[in-house]
Amino acid sequence: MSDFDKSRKNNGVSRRALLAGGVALSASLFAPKVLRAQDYPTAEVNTTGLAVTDDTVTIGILHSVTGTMAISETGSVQAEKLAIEQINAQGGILGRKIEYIQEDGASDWPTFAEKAKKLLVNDKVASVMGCWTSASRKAVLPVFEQYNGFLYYPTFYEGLEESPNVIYTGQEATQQIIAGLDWVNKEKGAKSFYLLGSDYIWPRTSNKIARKHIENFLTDCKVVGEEYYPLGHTQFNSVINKIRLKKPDVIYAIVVGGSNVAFYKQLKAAGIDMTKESPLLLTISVTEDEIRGIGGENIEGAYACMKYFQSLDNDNNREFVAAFKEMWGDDMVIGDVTQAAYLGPWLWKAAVEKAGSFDVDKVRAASPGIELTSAPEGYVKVHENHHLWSKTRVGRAQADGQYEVVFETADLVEPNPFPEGYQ
Amino acid sequence: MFADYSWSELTAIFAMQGFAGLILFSVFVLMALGLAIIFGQMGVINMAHGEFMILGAYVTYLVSIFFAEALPALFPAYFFIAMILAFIAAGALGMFVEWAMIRHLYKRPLDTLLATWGLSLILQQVYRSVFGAREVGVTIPDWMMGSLPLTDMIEIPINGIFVMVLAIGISVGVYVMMYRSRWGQQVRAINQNRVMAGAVGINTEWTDRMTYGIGCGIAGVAGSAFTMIGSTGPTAGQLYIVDTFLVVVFGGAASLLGTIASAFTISQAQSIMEFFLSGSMAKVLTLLVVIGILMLRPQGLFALKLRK
Amino acid sequence: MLEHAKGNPNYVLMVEGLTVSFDGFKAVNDLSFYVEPNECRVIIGPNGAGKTTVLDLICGRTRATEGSVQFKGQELLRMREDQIVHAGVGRKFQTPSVYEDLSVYENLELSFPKGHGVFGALFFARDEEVNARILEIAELIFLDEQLDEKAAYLSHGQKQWLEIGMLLIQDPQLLMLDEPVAGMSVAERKKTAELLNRIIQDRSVIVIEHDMGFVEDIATRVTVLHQGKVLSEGSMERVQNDPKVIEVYLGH
Amino acid sequence: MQVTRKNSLFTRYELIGFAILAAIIFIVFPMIMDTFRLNLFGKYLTYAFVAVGLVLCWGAGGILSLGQGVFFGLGGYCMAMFLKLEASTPENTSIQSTPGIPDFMDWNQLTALPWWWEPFHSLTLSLIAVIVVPVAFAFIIGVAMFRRRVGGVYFAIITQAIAAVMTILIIGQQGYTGGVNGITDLRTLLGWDIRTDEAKEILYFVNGALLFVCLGIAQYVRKSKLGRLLIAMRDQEDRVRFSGYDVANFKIFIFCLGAAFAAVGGAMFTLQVGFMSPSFVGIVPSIEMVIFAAVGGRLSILGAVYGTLLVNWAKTTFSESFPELWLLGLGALFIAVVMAFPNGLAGVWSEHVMPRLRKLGSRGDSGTPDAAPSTPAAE
Repeated sequence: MSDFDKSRKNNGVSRRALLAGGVALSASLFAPKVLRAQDYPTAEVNTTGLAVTDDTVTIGILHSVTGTMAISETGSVQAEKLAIEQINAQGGILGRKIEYIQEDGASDWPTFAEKAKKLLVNDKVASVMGCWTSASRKAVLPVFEQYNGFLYYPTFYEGLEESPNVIYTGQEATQQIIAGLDWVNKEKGAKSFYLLGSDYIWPRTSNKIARKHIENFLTDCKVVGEEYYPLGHTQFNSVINKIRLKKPDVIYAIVVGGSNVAFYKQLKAAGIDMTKESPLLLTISVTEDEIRGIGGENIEGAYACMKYFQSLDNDNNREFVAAFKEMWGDDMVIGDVTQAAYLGPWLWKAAVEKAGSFDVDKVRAASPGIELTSAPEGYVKVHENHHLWSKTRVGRAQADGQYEVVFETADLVEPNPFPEGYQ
Repeated sequence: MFADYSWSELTAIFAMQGFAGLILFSVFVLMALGLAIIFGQMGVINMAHGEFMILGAYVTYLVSIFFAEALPALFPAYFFIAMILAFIAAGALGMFVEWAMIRHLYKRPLDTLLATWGLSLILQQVYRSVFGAREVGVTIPDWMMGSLPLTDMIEIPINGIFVMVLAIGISVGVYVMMYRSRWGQQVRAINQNRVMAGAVGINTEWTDRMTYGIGCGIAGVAGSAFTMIGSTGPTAGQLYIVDTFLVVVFGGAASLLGTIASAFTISQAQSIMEFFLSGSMAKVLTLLVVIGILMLRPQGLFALKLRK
Repeated sequence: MLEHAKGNPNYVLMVEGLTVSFDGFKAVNDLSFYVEPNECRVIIGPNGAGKTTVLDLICGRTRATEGSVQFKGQELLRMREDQIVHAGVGRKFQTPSVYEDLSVYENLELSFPKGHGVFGALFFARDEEVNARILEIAELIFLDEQLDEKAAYLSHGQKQWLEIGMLLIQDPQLLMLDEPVAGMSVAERKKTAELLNRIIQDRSVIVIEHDMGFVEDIATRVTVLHQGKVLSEGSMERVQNDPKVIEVYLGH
Repeated sequence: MQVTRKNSLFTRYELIGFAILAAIIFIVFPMIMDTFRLNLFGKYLTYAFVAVGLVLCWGAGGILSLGQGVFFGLGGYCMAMFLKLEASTPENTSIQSTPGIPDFMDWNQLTALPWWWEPFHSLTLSLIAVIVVPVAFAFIIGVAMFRRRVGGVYFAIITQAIAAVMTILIIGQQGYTGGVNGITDLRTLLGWDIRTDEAKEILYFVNGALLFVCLGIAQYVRKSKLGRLLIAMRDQEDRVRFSGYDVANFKIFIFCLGAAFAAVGGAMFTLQVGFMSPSFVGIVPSIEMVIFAAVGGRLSILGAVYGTLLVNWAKTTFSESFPELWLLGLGALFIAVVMAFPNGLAGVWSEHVMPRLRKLGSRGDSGTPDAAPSTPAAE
């Protein structure tokens, strides 16, 4: 980590400056100046033997197409391919078209490591868009650090990591959690919370941060229960009884995968009507993608806290949603992670052009401070800790499977993967 | 442990937990009955049992779409038709599988395990290709998703009652079929002595096929019912397989009553432990206790003592 | 009613009050009998009389509900099957049980009473002693020409012999044979009777058999079982003339 | 008539078989593959340890365990714990609130190393644990099950449930085990960087050598009286019992031996891949390992190695180009092996290829004494 600045100080971007920049730049969305390859000779922009030719550059896409995680990762693959196509339509990066090699991680962590190594060692890709679960990221991380690859990782995750070889385009836990808890506390007057999750690191770490925040930073608030169920668990009647008994103001749910469907269906069947908000349900794990399996009618009225909803009302997003549906079909829905995956190629493009080189070291050096005004979620900026400054939003689930945005933070929230006071 | 709660709360806890346990019990019974018939009566290990359940779930999904589009007036009742079709679809597939695969393997029970595992992989991929990798959302008629408030603490989910009634109904049906019908007699005769049964004029081939088909058909109905409480996706069937096998083995493979008793024991144990422990630990403990008891009493709870 | 005094130390086997019930059905009911050294005891009785069950009880294959089985002063009912074998009781099953995938030689070798522990078996060596003993037994059971053949290829009668040979190589004091001549040709039966008569020289044998001619050839004493109980006992002649026996068995 | 019957460790054909496999693993693969592919095949070969163990338990002994992943995982975890402690020096982990403990413990608010991690500071103790922990666990399972004569299908289902419990336990106790992520980011073994290309190559050869040690042991066991007893037990368990053997002990032994093989494979996996995770402990990998053995031929230890290599190679190749076809293919493979080729590759070889080769051979050279005994596959 010697070449990597670990300082995590606030670089103090004011809201006004951001808004001004955002408006100015979004006008030029998708129509930047075209760079010509001959201005950037291959020998100069690629000194480390990456797969860069005079008119192409190859990157890797590494997600699960098969296995249990395929359900979640499909959207990310689609978003990344859309971004690549759009970039190529604009003339590519440094005048070079992006080509991609897609590998299947097969929902199996060693396979991820194996394929990551193949992409870096055999294919010499210039960067990789990929991974979804923390476990797959942890598996490929040593590979990326050893072979000095560069990974854009799209999922909101538990934090506690800042690798020089990864740009985290999703939110880390504090970004996603704190604003939402503040909001339910202030707007809904919530005082007691029941924390619930699938049993693995992301829900546990997230709930830990939530608990610290509730107990130490919110006044008179308390956690009345905390509970974890194995991945794939399908019977939630016991925990629903406990919730009923404890009468919390908020059920804070981080259930994932197939368990999600079971949980919300059983919650509804047990007579807990989320539209009545008593208790209110706040989740950070259900995107529009998941609602398709759960059924909008079963989750209507629940709140989700994340940085992006498909229903966001801005020009960038409208264009993005239209382009996505055109490419992948009208019945597609777009969740938070899908949008974050879409940012990956664009952030990389910006960093490469800023660096004037595909070399990983130069791209890394250029990355902090990269701004993207064209992001569907709005203006984002890369922090020195390789995470993104982003807004956090709360959405309310509708019967049609979309979220209605009911709140967004005024400012960008600073990423803080090693939050002090929360560990 | 009890100090935090008032007396009336405790009463409510036990009432609700008891009911949650009963729902879990019904779920286990539905999962296990089909398997108990196939495993107990035919000695075949059907690792694709979960996939037959999911077939039932997908059939329900298709029927729900059909009714929503073509016959919206009858939508509240579509579920009953879906269950019948799920039974037919899973049963037909089961009979086909028996004909194509299982009948060649009756003397090699461990091999049926591998072959049906292969079948489960194939079915998963077929589901994925046809319905997509994502879970599908099955819309349940509104009347089935509500609950009946008994007191302000106790509410009874209607889908829970539905699952229970279904479990009881199918159990009774299977009982009548196995122990009160001529067909059941034939199945049990074959189970005891295949050659003799054939010699006295029982069509063993056809009886086997029917037995397998009915076992799979019940799995299909279970899957159809589970769309109310669980997810429907290509790999969702695998979530059930360990629990299902343990219920059947724990009950004593050849005994229908054993299966039901074992479903009751395991579900109550799990449901009680879930209330006082975290969900993960409750699951681990339940499984460990079941394994432990099986080690002490490998023949299961109910097993006939036979002269070898 | 029995002419033998209880507790006579000269008996090889003393079965007393032996009872087993399967879900209430008493397959063997308060059975007692005694076997002397060098005796060939034949147990006969109609189907379902409990003959095979008696052998199962003695060798530990089925657990008795009540009673006692003493073999040379040791209580067998409390011992594991392999311990019973090591005590000197050998048992041949009704259907020939040989290892079909192994050769005759290997079948006999596995029965050789050495290397019965895990590590004993792992480091067992085919020395001259083993080899000599196998050849000796093979000759005795008329299979010295078939030593390298897979047991699966033997005739039914030869499999029966092989199984007897597998018992003989352990040199048991009590040999229990369940229908040793079933499925044999006349010539084979004669040879088997000859074999058994030779075997009896230095041990006791319990045989279950239906073939009366064969029984006559070999029996020292005969016990008739009926519904799990002793119906009659004594020499062949005496049993044959017992009216009770004629009624339930021979009369059929 | 032959008077003495030699019981040699290898027949001529078996010796040739071993030599060919050795040549493939030690000469051909290193010659034609770059380090990346070689490392990949090294990873496949670690599964071959499990498959060889399964041939002994299942093919020879009739004991089908659907929980071999547990032993593979335990072996791997023991190795990973040592490597993780070595990687977690106070300097490397200075960013943590408690430096000097593995990172995942720090994330889970552990402030001190659990006592049962302490022995894994020592390589010797760790290597002992790699074998002893899984074998002890197998021994407990074996005693409990085989003493009560649980066998066949019941054994398979119970071992499967044990695999499920183990996975939930490892994932649930993430503060002590690394949870679903596993133990990751392993770097050095006694200061030797295991991530470099030379290290990977050396580990490949160590792995190959260990595999041959296991194959040698397996071959010895099969050729010993114990091996013949296993076959005898599989076919006539009662006869063996009434020949004076305590059948349970033999089953326990072979099950423990299979567990030990799997554990060595797991430890080598950790070294070569650089991490260990609960995804190898569960039901799916355990059943996949059974299919490796089945494809190779459940009766042939060499076949098991070929089967493992073939299935994994196919998985890598096909899942790259036709991810959808792959699952269908794998499913069909399961069914085909069971229905059409119950003895797997080795069966095809000994039933179809060998007889023809022999026919060709016997024209020139008739009646060598070794020609009569069958290949390992046919036994």
